[in-house]
Amino acid sequence: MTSPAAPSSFPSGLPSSPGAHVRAVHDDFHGDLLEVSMGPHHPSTHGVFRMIVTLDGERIVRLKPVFGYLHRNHEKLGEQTTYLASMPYTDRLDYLNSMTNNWAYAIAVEKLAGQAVPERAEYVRVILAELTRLLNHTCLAGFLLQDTGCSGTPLMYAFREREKILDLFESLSGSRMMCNFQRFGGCRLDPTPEWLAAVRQLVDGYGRFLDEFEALISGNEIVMARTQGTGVLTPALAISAGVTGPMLRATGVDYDLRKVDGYGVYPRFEFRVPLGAHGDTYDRYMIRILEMRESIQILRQALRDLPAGPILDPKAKNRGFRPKPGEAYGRIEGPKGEIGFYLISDGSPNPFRYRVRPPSFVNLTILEDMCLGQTVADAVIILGSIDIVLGEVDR
Amino acid sequence: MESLEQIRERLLARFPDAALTVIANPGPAGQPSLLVGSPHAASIAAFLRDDPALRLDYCSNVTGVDWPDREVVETIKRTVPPPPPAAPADPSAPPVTPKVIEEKVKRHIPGYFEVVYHLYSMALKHGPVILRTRTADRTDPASLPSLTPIWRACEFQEREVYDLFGIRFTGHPDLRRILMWDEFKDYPMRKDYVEPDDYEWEPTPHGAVLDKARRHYPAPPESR
Amino acid sequence: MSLPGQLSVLFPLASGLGASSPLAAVLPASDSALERLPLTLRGLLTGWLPASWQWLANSLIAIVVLIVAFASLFALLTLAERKILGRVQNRPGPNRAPLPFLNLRTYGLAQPVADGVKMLTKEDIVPDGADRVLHFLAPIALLAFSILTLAVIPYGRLLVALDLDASVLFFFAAGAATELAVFMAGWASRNKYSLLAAMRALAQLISYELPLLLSVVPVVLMAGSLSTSVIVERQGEWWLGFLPRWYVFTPWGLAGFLVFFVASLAESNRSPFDLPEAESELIAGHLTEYSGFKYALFFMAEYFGMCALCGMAVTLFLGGWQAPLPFLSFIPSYLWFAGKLLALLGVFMWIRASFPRLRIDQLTRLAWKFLVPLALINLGTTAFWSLTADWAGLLQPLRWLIAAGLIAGPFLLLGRNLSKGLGPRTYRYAA
Amino acid sequence: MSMSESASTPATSGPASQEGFSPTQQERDELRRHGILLTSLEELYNWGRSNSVWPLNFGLACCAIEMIAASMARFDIARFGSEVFRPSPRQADLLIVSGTVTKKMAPQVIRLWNQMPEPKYCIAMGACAISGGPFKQGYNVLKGIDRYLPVDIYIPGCPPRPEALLHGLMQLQAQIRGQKLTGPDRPRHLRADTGCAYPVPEFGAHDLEPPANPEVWQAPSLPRSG
Repeated sequence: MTSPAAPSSFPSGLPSSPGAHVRAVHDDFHGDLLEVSMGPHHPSTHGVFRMIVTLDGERIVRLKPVFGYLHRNHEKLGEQTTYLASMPYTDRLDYLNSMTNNWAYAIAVEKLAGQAVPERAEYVRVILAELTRLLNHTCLAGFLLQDTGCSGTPLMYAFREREKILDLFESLSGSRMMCNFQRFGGCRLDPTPEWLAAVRQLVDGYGRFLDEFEALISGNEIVMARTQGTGVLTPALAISAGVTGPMLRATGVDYDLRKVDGYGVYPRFEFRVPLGAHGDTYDRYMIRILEMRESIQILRQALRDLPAGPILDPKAKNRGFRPKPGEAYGRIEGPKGEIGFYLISDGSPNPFRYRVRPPSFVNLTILEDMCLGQTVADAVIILGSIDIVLGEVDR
Repeated sequence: MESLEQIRERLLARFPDAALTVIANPGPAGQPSLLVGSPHAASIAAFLRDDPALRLDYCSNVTGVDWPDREVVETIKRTVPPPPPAAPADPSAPPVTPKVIEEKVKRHIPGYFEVVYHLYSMALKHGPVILRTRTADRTDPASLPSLTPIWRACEFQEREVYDLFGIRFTGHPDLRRILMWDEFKDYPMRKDYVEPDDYEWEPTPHGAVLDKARRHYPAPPESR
Repeated sequence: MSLPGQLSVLFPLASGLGASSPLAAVLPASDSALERLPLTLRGLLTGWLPASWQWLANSLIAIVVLIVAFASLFALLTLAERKILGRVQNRPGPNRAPLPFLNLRTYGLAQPVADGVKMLTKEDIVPDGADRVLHFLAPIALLAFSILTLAVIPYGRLLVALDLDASVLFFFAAGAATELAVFMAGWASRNKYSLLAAMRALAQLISYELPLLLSVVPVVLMAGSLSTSVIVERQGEWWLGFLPRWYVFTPWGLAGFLVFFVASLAESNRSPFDLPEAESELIAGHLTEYSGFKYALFFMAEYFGMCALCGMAVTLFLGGWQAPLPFLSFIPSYLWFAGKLLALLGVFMWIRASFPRLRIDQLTRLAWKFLVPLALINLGTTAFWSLTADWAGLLQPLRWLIAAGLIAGPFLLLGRNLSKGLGPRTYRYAA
Repeated sequence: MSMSESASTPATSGPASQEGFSPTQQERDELRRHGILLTSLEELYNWGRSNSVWPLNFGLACCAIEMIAASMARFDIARFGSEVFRPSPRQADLLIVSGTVTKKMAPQVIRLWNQMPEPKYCIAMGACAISGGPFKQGYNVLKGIDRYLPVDIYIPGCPPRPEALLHGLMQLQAQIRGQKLTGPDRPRHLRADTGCAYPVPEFGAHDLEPPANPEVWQAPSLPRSG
């Protein structure tokens, strides 16, 4: 513990040095406690995340997350390069959802520079964002069940659908995962009618996949026994801790930026926002399943109403781009929650300050609160239900 | 939602001795912010959270900004009074118009650290209200009040600001390094941070990289 | 016609199959040559030895054959498991490894061989500060106990390595000792995950030992013997001349079989009860610090244990080596046993590919609040079944009804209690 | 020896077929076609370990998702016998460094490598693991895992496609099959002069200390003046 500013009033006097590995602690708790370091290499921490867990038997009496094992200096690099050059880096923030990261960044820059976006581009962005939401939520369901101990079977079927969506992304942007597709004032390329037909086909088949997935999993007794009542989060704590996305809505708070901010062309679509009542892991899982069904509705409407026109604002200037001095905070409803970009321009080609508001990092704030009193096995699925991607948590 | 000026008026009525300044945003985003003096920051934040008209219960984004010392060259328009007529004025002559000249003035702005909070309301679904707090200068230890007791969402984000900018938050329950390791001494997001020189030659014509190479290899190695 | 009384005391088996049985005509009068094939082969090997040495030589051959047969079955099972998992998951599974030296791809059949070669040649690591002796002994102990359990299972009409009077007791005594080995492994590794796994393993194995044993008691009660051979013989009759009288086809037998099956899933650390080596929670549990061939031994012991428990389930409830239909009796009994064993193992793998894992408290709750009471009630039901053995005519369906009700009622009640508060939910949408 | 001569391929006429017979792979294949099996313990050993490469269940960043994708149904790394992703380094043969290695993570990666039993292999998957990739200029990013570990296979890409990982795995298998267990280029675990444990760097005040393992990696010198 070398940090000079840590006050002694904080309940944790744990060493945070990664060199200090597991050891037993004897302090004010009764009985012997076992301190276990889960991560940074652990099969179910979803990357290089570390939790220092203090156990009383199997019960968790303390849990301290440790971050930074994937701190790739995204913000510093963003300040060292031009506005456009940061776009591919945003792909690698939350590497499951490059399309929504792109969009959030594009929205922030468009706000900063007062850039208009053609209508067709707005529709294409909605289509891509909702496809990304399908992809993310499907993968999440698979990973969550993997954490409960399925031998990979649900994950395999989730990835089967993921591959179909990635095929679409690849045929549109040229890359499976790192699409780098949005530009300031529109999109990079115009989707062809064949591509749109392929999307239509995927959307039509997705409901069937969800039905099958749900029939096999949502009613499974073991899944229900493991997830119902574990990791309960109260709405008040969720709001105070800045939790966003499906996790917040699972506690019953109605806050969806697609409705609240109404960015893009979302106000034109009819869709509902599912809300949970218990705030437990099962609700978090089910809210995502229900959101996917709403996404399918949005996709149907967007594909139906897609207007003709330019995909990129002809007045948009992506190279040699120098916005006027000022600042802007742009945010969208990413699959994991509110993803925002805060930019300060000083008139130069590089942003003076480039900040990412990562949803999964902020959502992790309440990890300890949700895990206290639960068992190790629960901590694993609670973490899984938060839906973190370390590229975004550590940036 | 009320405008930021109205909020400021109400805050001043409540906290008469608070230092509150509305910082305009010159860009097209139209997101002005409210600069709050350190002593009242926590109570003002609590007021903003609990006020029934505002209910800013959700602190979305917390970030630090490092403003180094800068020289700003400002163009100031100045009206030069017409020179006093040397000869008795010819009443028939046209009146001398005052002359407007532009001159460039260098202004030194001392550096400071700034923490920006983006506040929204989940209950009333409005926002953002942007709060800023500033240190007086860039000398260490820089210290600002923590808003974690008001919004739990600030906990990790303020730790991150501490880690990367070196701003100590007084009142933060668990202020430790979060992204870098504990033995690390620098604050890498500061503008004057110099990263360790582990440069490795790479075949690129990129100017910045070549500059770095020159710094790394001060004397060119013997030619082959 | 009937055997003299003296003889029937000496040969309880023979009396069970005595000519007094009305079904004697259905059964083959004498074993076919195919049936006797293993014994013939053994005779060729040891026949030339003096009679006093033959016993020793036969035992040695039995041991070697058991180990070799099950070791090769283990190799096949690892491949089968990966293939079945692949089939369930919509992918081919291992299919590359060419046969050594031939470059012949045979659907990945050589995969276990490659794994074996690699495992044998891996570096063996013992962590600093670990208990070296126990760390070394744990896999050996586990394997030894697993092999012991294999000894008492009758693999065929004439094939049982160790025909004890109390072989069922022997089986469970040896099987219970594996818990010790797992705990040794967890404790000796000096790893916190291993220790947690060892504690889990103890809690789990001891909890499930009880329903496992209790589900066997009805069989012993009905068969009137602790000998596995006798239990199999008792299931060798036919209702109406063609329906096998395996114990699983009675109400108490079915319940007992299900309890036994679930408990044996837990006893062999198989999904959904694979908590001691729960990958997503405890890295690899008690195996975390084992590398190379020691790890392979653990793996092997797990499969041996699985085979033993499946074999016991087949013996106790599924009629052992008996053919399912009278006219199929010409197929040698050991093939029937192997078929049933493989089918049960396949179910194990199918379950592994399908189910998520339980939590440790839910696991023990399932044992103590569901399986143990059910097994006890089943014991009572068996007593009723035994007392009403002479009910005939219209009383026969009544007997079935009462027995089924005695089990089904508590089953539903206990099951509802187990899943209290759980269920599908409905969700509202924001206005 | 006479058999190899009877298989009248041009390769057998070389000096290899004289004393100290050590046939090349082509010669072996040719002999095999004629129904002659030439084998040795070496070949059995290499065959075994090349067909049973179990990776460590260890993901770092973006590439980890593609690594998972490679083990999923469409690409199915199981075909090569490598779907057994072991969570414990003690049972793993292959360390796939899949993604950006930060300076904070580097000591842990090296610890994991040290915990793996020999023979073990390392794949640097993706631009970041090779050189730091797009994040190379970052202050917390290690500029290539080969500064600390001996890497067998480099797979370029950001991230590499799952097919690329499969190709890398096949290359690794070929590399293992070609290894000679005796002689000067025998693998690391059969040599007495190289240890299997690599030094783990310490967290320093500004950087990792040391910034590289000199036994594995030397900084390239600037090949031109300027």
